Amino acid sequence: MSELNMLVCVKQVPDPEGPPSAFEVDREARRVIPKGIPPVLSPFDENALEAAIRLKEEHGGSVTLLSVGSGLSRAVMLKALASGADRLVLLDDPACDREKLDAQATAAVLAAAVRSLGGFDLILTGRQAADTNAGQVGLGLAEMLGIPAVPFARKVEVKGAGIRVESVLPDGYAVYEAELPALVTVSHEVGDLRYPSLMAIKQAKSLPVEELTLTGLGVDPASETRLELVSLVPPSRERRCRLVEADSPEEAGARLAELLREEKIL
Amino acid sequence: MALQDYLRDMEGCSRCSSCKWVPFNQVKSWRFAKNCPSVTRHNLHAFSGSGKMIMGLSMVSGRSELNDTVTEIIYRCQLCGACDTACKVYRDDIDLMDVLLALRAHCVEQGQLIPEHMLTIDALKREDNVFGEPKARRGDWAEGLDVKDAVGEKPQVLFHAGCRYSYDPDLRETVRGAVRLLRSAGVDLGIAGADEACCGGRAFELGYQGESENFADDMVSRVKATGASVLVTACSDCYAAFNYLYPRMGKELGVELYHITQYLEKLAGEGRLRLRQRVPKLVTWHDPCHLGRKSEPFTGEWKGDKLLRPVTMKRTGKKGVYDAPRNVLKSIPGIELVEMERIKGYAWCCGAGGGVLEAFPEFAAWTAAERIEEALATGAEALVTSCPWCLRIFRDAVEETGALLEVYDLTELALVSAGEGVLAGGAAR
Amino acid sequence: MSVEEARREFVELLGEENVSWEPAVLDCYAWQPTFNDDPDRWVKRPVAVVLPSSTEEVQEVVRICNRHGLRFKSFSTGWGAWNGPTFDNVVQVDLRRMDRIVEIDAKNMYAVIEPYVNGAQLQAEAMKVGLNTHIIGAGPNCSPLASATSGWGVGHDSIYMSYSARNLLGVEWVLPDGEVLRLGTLGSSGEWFNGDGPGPSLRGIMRGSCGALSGLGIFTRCALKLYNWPGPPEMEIDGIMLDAKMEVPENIGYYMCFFPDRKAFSDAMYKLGEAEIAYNALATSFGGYFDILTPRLFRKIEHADSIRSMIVNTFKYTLAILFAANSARELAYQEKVLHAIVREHGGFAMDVTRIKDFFSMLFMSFVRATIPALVFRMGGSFSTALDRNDALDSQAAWREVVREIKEGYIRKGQILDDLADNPYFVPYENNTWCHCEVVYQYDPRDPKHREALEPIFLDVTIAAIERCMEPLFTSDPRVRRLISPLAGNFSKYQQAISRGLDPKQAADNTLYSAEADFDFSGIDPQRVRRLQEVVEQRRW
Amino acid sequence: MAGKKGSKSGLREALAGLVGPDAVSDSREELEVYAGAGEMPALVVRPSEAAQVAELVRLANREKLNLVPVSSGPPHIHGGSWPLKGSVIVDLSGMRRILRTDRRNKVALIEPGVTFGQLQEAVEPLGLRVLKPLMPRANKSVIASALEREPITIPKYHWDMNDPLLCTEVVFGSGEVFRTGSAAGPGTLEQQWAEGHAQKNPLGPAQSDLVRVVQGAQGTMGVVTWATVKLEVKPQARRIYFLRESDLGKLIDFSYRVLRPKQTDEHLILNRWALACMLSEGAEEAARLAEKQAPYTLIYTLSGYEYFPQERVAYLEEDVGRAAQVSGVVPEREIPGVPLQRVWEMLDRPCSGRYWKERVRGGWREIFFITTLDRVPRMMEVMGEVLKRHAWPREEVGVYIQPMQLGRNCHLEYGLFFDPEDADAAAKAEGLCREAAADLADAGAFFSRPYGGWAEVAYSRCPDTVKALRMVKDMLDPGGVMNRGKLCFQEVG
Repeated sequence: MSELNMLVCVKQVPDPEGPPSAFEVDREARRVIPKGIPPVLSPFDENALEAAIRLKEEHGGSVTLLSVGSGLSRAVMLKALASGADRLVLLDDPACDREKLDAQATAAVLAAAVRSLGGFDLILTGRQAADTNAGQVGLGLAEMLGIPAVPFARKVEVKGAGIRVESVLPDGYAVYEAELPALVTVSHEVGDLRYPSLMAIKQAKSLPVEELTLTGLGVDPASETRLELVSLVPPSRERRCRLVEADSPEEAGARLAELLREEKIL
Repeated sequence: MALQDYLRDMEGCSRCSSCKWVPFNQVKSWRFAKNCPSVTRHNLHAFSGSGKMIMGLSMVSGRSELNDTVTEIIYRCQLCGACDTACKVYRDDIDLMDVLLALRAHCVEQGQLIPEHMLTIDALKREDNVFGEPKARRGDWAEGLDVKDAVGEKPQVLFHAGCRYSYDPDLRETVRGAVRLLRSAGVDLGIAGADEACCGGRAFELGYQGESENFADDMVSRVKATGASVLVTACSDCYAAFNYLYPRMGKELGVELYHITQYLEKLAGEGRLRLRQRVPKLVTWHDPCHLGRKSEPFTGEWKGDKLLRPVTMKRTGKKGVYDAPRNVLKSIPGIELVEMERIKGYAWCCGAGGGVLEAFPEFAAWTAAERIEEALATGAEALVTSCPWCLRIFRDAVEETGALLEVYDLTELALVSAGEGVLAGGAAR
Repeated sequence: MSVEEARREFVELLGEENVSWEPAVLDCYAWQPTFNDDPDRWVKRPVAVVLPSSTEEVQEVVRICNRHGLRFKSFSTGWGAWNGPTFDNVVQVDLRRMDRIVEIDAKNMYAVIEPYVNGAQLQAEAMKVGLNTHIIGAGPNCSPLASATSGWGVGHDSIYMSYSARNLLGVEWVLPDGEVLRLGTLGSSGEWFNGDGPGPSLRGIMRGSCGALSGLGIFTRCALKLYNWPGPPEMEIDGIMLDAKMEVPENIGYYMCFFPDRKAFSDAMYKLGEAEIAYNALATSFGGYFDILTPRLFRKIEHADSIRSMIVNTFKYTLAILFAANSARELAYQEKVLHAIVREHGGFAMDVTRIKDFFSMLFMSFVRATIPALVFRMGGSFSTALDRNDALDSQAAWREVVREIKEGYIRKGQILDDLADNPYFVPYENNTWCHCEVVYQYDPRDPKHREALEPIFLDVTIAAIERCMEPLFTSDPRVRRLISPLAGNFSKYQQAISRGLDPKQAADNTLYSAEADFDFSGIDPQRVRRLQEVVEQRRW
Repeated sequence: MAGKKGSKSGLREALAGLVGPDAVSDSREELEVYAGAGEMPALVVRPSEAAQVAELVRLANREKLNLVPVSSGPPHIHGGSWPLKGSVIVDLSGMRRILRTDRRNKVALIEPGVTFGQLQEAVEPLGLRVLKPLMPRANKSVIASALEREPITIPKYHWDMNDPLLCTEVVFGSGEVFRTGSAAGPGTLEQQWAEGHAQKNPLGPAQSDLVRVVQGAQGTMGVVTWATVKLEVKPQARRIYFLRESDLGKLIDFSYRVLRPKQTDEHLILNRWALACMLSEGAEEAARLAEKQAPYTLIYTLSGYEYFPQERVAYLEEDVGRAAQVSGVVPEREIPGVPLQRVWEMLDRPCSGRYWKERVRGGWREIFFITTLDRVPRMMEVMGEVLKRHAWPREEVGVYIQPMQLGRNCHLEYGLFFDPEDADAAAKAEGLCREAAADLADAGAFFSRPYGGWAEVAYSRCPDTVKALRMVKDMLDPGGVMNRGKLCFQEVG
């Protein structure tokens, strides 16, 4: 098969590994404000990028990174680019703030971007974004583009003129094959994104970066939005502590099990 | 606190430029009067403590934007804190150091990231150390030492080596010597080995304060798990993290904390450490920033008008660890201590801190070379310090510049004096 | 005008790292909140900042500005609003890289310095050879070259070391057209030891009681008189300011004297001057010390009239006097004279050297003038009412005048309560004449305080004219327009000098030759009338 | 304006209209006194008040006159006031009022004609003393001396080059009246006094010090109509000391040691010939006296003021004695062959009768400039070579070294005395001095007061200064009416 022209859609999110205290909720503005943590690529998107790079290594081709958002970090994107992608396409617009854009609107903007860029054989996305965990954008995008989609990939391979994908199920996996162009949403089982070298990051500055605009794409995210955020509150956490008293560890264990059953935790 | 929360501090700057100089009482010469590596090297006002605050003010006021140039200026700074000490001679209502930290957190939150620092953070997340070396090999340095496994053997004293001592092969003998020294004084000592992790201080200074908190939480639980009642660290960076940053983040280690110089002073005072062998040397002492002004204990956060803040809650740099290492040095027979001009709360930085070594190594080396010159100006044969980061960069600088100066860790000299070692030529490697 | 072209040429001349036009970097030169009575506190943002390292580079920078229709504004250490640009097309020339002490001629008692040497550095080096440098009251962070050539120049060592303008010998001066003018012996033989002549002294157009504040070019090197220092060559001090600990050096005497009333104070001051005994002398009120030493306490006793009155009136006339004697004999003589004079005038003298901690704290604060900057502590900023100096009696009166003005603003909560009586009162040259400025402190972050700055300034200006004084901030175009007609139309001459030396008007010279009107809107019409009245009365 | 434009009689009338007919003269006899070695002036006018001076300058602008201000009585020595042909001499020596003395602030406000003797007489009863140059002639104007930056004999009171001159009123060549220093205004002098001012501050007004460009200008910028001068307290105890030495280096070393801590009052060095001439009535007596003197004598005094004067002198004597010891010199209390009283007079009084330089042989040439004490030996060498070349007896050259600016530099003066009837000697002195000036300047001598031919020597070395000076001249004397042809203003006017 000829070289694959791949597109990986990546989302910039506040580092999900930050401590709970790093996520401050502004109820009034209905926003989560990250404190003291950097933006990162949503981890599943990193997996998608890793999958794409591996395919490129095996079969040649190119990897384009596409990110839509507001206040996108060049550093984060360059690092992603440096991992082994070939070019970067950004749509950075306040209207695309991740707090404003719902899945539908995101997919619509991405679809417009993909149409505008044109010519991709394979589109990869993360299975879901680390901030919303909705998992809708990839499939929505495929729908809008009218191409087949395979979710939850744990392995993506080229097979003949198409692809073969192992898709994670709760108790195993299913194998799908699809013709190209197609879209795959990638799961973490694919493996972590490799670490670029410092040299690669610095050199990535010389790789092509394109900027798209909403007007250029002729898409209005506001009119595509279907979701209304009514309120945003941090989950209330309540801790009640009960000491299990017993004479021996064995007895305490047994008592604890009973209690857990009583509370319907087990 | 976010950058805009420091608005009053930033707009409180009168631009007097005291932040660029050693506190004026202590200016002793033309040559060594400046205190800030950043503005001394780069000259534009923006590089000074004041300049960085004004840039912050400018951005918060919507007059300018954070971009790569501004980010680089913010990070071309060791966060050594000398500006903060100098500023506080005159001001009660500006916490310059906090503004510098907030600026970095702001950069990180805005995704204005320095690539080298991103890698450091990746390394930390992946391997629990700033170098990205394998976690499993963290304890290798202690191989064959007579020391307890802190995990399970319940030592009284937990020895925390820190990332640099754990992985820097050139410093391996130094840290092993420190342990031998403590053991020779009969200290019931344990190390966590592969279970030790980074203190997270570096992440904090790079602006990744959230990531840093994860490490603090982790450290607290690990220390508790060992059951040790005393924590001794040979690393000044870690000491400052434990003594200042952790309380600032609301984390309690729940142990008695010592920097090794303090612990040696205590042991010597109790007669457990006997420094009897003569070490005939004219030496000068370099106060590591993190052992000195930056380790000053956290005394609570003052809410409201800082002009009314009690002096006891103002960080002035005076309460760092300055006397302990000097006392130990002086107790070594044969050692003669000559002071450099910039010492204690107004000491010139070694150059390695604040992520400069990682991102701007040539600037770090220049800063170290400045200090070497200052040390040479005292006529001393040796520069002594007690921080692996300082030690490393000074040894590199001496090698680079060919300066005739030996560089020692305090424990190296103490070890010799305790009759447990010998000095191996120039730099005791 | 081509800013782009000029920037390119600057980079070519100085290298990338010594030129910037990054907005946030430029803002570091536009933030000039001190001595800035514009409530905005920002001054104009320069179009570029450049860092020359030599006289030749300074010349070239100036020539580039001339070629491209830009103006230049230089500064040395850069503290105070007068260092910032006043036009839209200004290149800020930061002289930081010119930081060398070129020479100390210990025999002939002068030092040749570049702009970015500060007072503390020069003093430290001078003391090593038994000499000292005059340090202005603003503190040792300031550039001695700047105060001698371009600014003002009073300090509490002025009784022994004069006023900055009078300490100049040879001067190297890059004129606004890029040519170099070397004053005195420097121009004739390359030596630094004299600054006047041949014939008429060009120091006369270089500066007056105030300098041109970069409005007439850039001073790149100058020779400054140094003075005798009989104290130790290096000071052994532990601590950085209020925590300082030190032994009393040999032949040093330090006294705090208290006088019962203004007459006793003034009479005694005249006598002390004539006795030629002092090394440092600063008269102020006790409140003046304690508001900076214990600002929190002061915030607490605000408006507590009884305590206020006690502090104000008990120790109103305080003189700190320092002796640095050349021998024990001399010190004994100086102390004897001091006691005699103080006693004769009904005062008492406290020997500070005997209160060791207090001495430790104050000694370098005095000798190096590190203490005045503590004036920031109360609220973050201060300003000062100063006038052209003359006989001590006139200055003693000025103190009272400004105290009155301040009281009104303190009552309204528009400046901080420092007990109103806060003079920086120092004699020059063995009290041959005198300086008294009255400090007022405020919090620049408080809009109410900021709003009061202009009215106070106007009040002080009116008061100065009333007392036949030239307000020293004649660098302010508004004051210049008011005062010039009352003082020989000096503005006309300054403008002529500016035109003569600066044909293309490339220097940012607002503070030297521009004139402007006060904005009287919002000012009590009675005060405006009063101003017009005193202006009429004070013509000759 | 009365009188015909351009004609001398018309001019005379016009001037008489300003100052009164008695105050204008064109008598040749009178004019010759002013001519000096210059050309014959056309007229002399003697204003009696400041306002007349201003009018006079304005008239000069209209009539394109050349005004040459003169304040001291004759002889006019240095050439600063030697006129070009046809000049109008403005003789201010008649304006000799002491307008105010102020004991408390130690200052006197005086007119230009006031002489040192006159001022001394006025202030001594107040307990003050006048800062003066060494042995000025009796009719020397205090203001003229200060305007010419003549060095005073007490270096510790010479803080800056313009001392002891403080504030002035000056009529610029433009005819505009200006006041400098704290006299500038706001307020009249009377109003200023009422507010406690005393015109003590020499700086300003504002951002220039125009008094400094009037000083040293030899009358080319304007005419000073009154000025304040700084006075000092008259000591209650005084002692004089002499260091008699052949090694000038030791005296220089001693000078540095005691000038730095401001220990001495009067402080100067004379060679034996200068000392002898100053203390003698003529060359023969001088020759006799000189034989008894050491090659160099440093004269210094120690003083005590109001409080414990004797104790001040006593401790200083010990401290200065220590310095002398270190320098290897021995203070003595007298010099041979001269009663102390005469030395005191030399220090304290202007010359009574004839000017001392005139007394020696009648004629003299001098050469003086500024250098530093440590450069003096080098200057002596240079001068020695010139003397040798011209075969002028070395021992008959007076040397006067006067530290200035608290010891930071010094006035170095050589005096050559000759019989004015002896044309050869006069010509020789003339040539020698011209050559010496050039050689000394090459060696770094600074001719800060460039009279006559020294102007060329001084200004050829500093073209940038010349350019700026001309700019200043154009500003203050746009019509070029003030003392044409002096300094570097040859082309002007």
